[in-house]
Amino acid sequence: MIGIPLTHILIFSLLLFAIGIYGALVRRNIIGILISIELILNAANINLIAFSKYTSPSPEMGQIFAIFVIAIAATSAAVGLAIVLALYRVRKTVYTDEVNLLKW
Amino acid sequence: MPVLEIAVKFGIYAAMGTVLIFALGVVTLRNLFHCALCLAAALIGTAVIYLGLRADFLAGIQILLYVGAVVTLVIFAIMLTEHLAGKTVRQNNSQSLPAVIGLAAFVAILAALIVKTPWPLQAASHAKISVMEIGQALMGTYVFPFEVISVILIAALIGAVVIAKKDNSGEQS
Amino acid sequence: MNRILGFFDQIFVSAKAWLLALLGRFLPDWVVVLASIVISGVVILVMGAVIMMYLTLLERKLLGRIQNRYGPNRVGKWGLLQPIADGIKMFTKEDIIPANADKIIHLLAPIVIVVPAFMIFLVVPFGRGMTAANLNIGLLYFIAVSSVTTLPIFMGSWASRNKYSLLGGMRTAAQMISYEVPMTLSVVPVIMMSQSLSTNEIVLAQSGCSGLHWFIFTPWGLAGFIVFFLCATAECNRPPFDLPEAESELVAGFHTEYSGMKFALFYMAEYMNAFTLCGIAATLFLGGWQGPFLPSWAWFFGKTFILICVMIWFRGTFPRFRVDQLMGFAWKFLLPLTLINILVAALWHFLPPVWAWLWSALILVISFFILVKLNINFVPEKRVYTLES
Amino acid sequence: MVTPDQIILVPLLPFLAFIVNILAGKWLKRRAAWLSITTSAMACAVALPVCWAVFQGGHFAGQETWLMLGNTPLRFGYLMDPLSAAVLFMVTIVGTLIQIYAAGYMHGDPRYSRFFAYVSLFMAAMLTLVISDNFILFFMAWEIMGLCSYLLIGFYFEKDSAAKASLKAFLTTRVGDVGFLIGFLTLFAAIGTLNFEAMNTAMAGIQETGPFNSGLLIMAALFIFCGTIGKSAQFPLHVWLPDAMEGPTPVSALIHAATMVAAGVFLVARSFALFMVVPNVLPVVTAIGTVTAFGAAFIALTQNDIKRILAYSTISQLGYMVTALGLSGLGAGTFHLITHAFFKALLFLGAGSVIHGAHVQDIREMGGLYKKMPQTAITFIIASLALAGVPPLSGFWSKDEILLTAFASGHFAVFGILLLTAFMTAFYMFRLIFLTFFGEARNAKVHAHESPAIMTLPLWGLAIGSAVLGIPGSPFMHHWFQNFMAEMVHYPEYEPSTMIMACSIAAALLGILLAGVIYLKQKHWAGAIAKAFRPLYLLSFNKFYVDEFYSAYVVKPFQALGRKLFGFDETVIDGAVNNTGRATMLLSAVKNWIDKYIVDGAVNFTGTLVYFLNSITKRVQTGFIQNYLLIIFFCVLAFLFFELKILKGVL
Repeated sequence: MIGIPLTHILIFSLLLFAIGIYGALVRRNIIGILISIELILNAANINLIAFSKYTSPSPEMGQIFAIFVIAIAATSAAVGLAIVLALYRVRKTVYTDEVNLLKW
Repeated sequence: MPVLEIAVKFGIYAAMGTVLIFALGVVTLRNLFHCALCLAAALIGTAVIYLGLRADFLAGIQILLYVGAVVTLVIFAIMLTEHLAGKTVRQNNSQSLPAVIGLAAFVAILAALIVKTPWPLQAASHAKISVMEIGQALMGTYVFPFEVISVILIAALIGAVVIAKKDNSGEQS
Repeated sequence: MNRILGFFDQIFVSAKAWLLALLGRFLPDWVVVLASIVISGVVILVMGAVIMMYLTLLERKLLGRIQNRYGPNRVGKWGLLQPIADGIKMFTKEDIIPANADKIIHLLAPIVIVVPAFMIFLVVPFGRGMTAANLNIGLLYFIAVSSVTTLPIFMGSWASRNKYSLLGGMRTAAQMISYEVPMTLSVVPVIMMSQSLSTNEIVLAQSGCSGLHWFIFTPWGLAGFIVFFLCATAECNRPPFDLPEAESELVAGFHTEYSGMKFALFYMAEYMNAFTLCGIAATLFLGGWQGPFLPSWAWFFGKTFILICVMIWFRGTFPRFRVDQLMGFAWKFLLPLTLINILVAALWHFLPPVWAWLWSALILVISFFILVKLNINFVPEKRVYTLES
Repeated sequence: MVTPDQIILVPLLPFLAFIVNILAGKWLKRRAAWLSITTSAMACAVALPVCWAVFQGGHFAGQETWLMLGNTPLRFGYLMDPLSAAVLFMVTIVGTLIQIYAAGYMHGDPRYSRFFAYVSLFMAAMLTLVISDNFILFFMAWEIMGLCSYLLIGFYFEKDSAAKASLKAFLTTRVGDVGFLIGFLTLFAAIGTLNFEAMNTAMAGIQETGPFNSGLLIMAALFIFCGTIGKSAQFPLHVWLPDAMEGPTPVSALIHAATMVAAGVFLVARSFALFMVVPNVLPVVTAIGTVTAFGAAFIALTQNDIKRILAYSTISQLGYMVTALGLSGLGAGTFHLITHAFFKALLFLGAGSVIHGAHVQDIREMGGLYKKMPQTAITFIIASLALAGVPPLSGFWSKDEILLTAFASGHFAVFGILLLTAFMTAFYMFRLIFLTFFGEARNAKVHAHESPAIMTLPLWGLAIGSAVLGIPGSPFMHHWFQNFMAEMVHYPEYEPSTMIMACSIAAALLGILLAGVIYLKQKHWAGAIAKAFRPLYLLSFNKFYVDEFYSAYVVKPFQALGRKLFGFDETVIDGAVNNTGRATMLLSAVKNWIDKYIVDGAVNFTGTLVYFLNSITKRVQTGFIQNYLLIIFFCVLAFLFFELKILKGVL
């Protein structure tokens, strides 16, 4: 048995998640937001692993879902960054507060 | 060997701490390139935690995909969009304060929830989950999501290429 | 005879076991475990450094021979002390940091690049029972760790604040990411056949026919080996895939702004990568330490040495690729070939031996020719660069 | 040999053609047409033997469970009863002929293969609809047809008017479609099945035991009839059909004359058992049908665009069919549906041939085309005679049957209107013919030429159909068709009456004669009549102002308001304001529809209110994505908080 209680892992991932959300909320750079989202996904992954390790009868399940999450993260990064590049080409900026056409 | 176990435990806590510090770096540093490197460090730290949780395969995947692919992509994007000189401009917008307050409340609520919930702990087995089990589960029980993921990957690949491609039609006319 | 062979075969293993037993007499268990790790680590560190030093010498000598000259022959007998002289020169050189550089990262990059280079040594099976860490995901570990190498190159190129460095860094990243894909895929048939990710298991899976049942002697193994080896050459940025550090175009690419010890570290990582990649190639396709008569580690080092010589031979023979050729080669030739190779491996598994041979050889040859045909017709679009006034 | 189960091939074959054409269209080029035609002809070859077997008294059905809704299995299947056999017969033949024609007509179009892909998809949907045995499948096919109609009307989407017309058609029919959806869901609530046969059985049971819980059923019938109103372009949703003529002419022939618009009538015929059982719905159907028949014919009198005349004629004839169904004349309505499909398709194809040859659409520009394109002219005249109701062509028998139903069931007012409509039909059709084919050429720039054989051969095929298809329903075959229909659902039948036939013939001949006099001999009469009955003329020429009425709801002062509102949301308010303006103008034109001041006041108030509220709430929309994210986050936080506080008591 691993010596760490589940609660600690959960709180750790909660903090990581919160940091990620903070980044997504306050970063001006879109790439910064994407990075923060990676952190959020990572926190979710840790939770998946921890839960499947501690509470699930079939421990491989969490890993499989984590793999799916990682794949989705990779796709989101690829598409997101492609969008960022396209945006940069058109608007010459990657700052969210300079891309605010869609308002009243 | 209790000493080794303690060492492992300590190692995991240390990894957690490192990850948190680097994660804070990710969201606070002004230089975006440093942020990306911090992200890489945080992700590697997460992989170490996975190792501690006996998820070796996932740790490998984590490093291969996140550090090897995602972070590289991010850095690529940074290099293509930032100017080489990298003037340090303001990186955070004006909503830091409400975000921090909200997050504090969020963390407090969820931490209380985590602490108070009686988790249905199972006696986790010592054995590592072998790659074969994961493979069989992927190809058996979870074959449908697996295929869906592969389709999504293809779609994302093509989509990314199409989006990022320079629009040539305008130049020719 | 067999006992003598066995003794030589296990000479390093027995030495370590003896040492540990000695320690175990008067130290607690966990110290012994720690000591075991430390011993392996020290051996790897020392071996890495030594290998790197003498690879440089080997390369210079061989290149010299290829170019009809002698190569270094002044320092020591046959120039054997040349690497040490080089090392001293490197240590004593001035460490120049560009004024505008990102100092921390400029410092970190060469350190970080050595780490994965050493870490790969962990899973290389140097001989029977001579794997530092017999991970059951060894191969995945190898792929994952080697993919990290991109990162420090980026760091170095970005931190230098130099156009050539940045270009070199971008090229490296593009090249490494591109070649990682066919490399990983070319390994898949091996995993399918040995049904394991552990490097040890893979070697053991090639143990038939008195240690000569190597994967390279099958059609898919041959194709996989060729692809893997080409990708490996590209991964460690060696000619003819050395665009990222092309002297004539980029003034050495990402390590333009490095000098002294930092440069030496980059150099070291590169040679260590070359060694480990050749070692892994030998492990995966050439039966690793399997082989008759000689001790296992001798077989391993012999095979690796031959592969390194081939790499050097490449360097002495081939001109450098163009960028579009480089990328096109990875995505349009190697990648389809590896995908077909995976299918062929599956076919091999399900067919009776003779038919398997026939069909897989046929499919591979045909697809090879089709791919060559398709690629040869490709002419890159002509670009005109107007001079800016 | 064709077995009944292979009937599912009938829709599948065109669908295959659709897939191949849409995917490999660029490569197929001209071959796209032949693919579509071949599959269509094969569908025809499969369908006709089965139809024949049904005509001999067979009855086929088969179904498979598609999915389970709770405990109710949702079954899809086919149903070949007299009704579907008759319509299937018509659709496959007409569809194939029109596609052959289109292969010539669309020659040289850049989107050739796409056209045939859409047409094939349409065929697949129509055939599915015809052989489907339940409302769900029916509705799906119905919707796909709507889509095809949209795509094909807007086929020349470079033309602004075509794009708008397609949108108009789509949105207008949507109103009916939603009604239809509600209708059959209500029916499901009432009787617990959507299968046609099961519905027929249930209705028969109700008829025996007497009416029960008729509220739901009435609602179901009315809403289902909404679908008919939309699809078959009945008043008040008929406005889309004339505009739909922006599509290529074969499309107009196939979709907007022969088949798709008939689907609405087919729907009523399909659920005829329901309509027979519920009280008070049939009179509504009759009323709408009659109004449509008369109104559309009246409009057609003064139109000048050749295709528009035909479009209004179609609406009018569809009104006839709906009237017949409303008078419980299932046989008469269906019969007219079949015959009308042939001669109306022929008329449209003839019109297309004229347009193809003369490159104008306005009949005032034409004239004397008879000599230049004799084949087109002859077939066109045959079709017109059939439409006008001249014996022994098919239209006479079917129209006569409807008139008979109206007369014999005692609805003399309806009978009178229909007879008048028949007269007007003959008049406007021959006005069209005399202006187009006879007299002297009025525009020297028009150099007409006969169309190629690939276009004229289908014309002849349809002409034969128009000529002889009336026979099965005529007294010569003892009203075989009507009896055949009665096998499915019982409905009252009437003895043929010579008086009615005489009236009908008289009306038709009178109309032709009058047209001849006005447009060939005394040409100044036309203008004189228009001047004498100027209000009526204007009413007809402007299509009863229905379009204007529709395109305008809210009022002109809104334009002033719109300028004020312009700053905050251009698109939404603009559209509303334009509509408002037009509506007001219409109100002043039509004088007494809505109280101007009430509407004005309400609308102004609404606008001001909206403006006022917007000036407050628009601040939320900063265009700054992370603000939104923050708000979302706080919402989640609040949810979390209350959830935990209330339910779990954790905090």
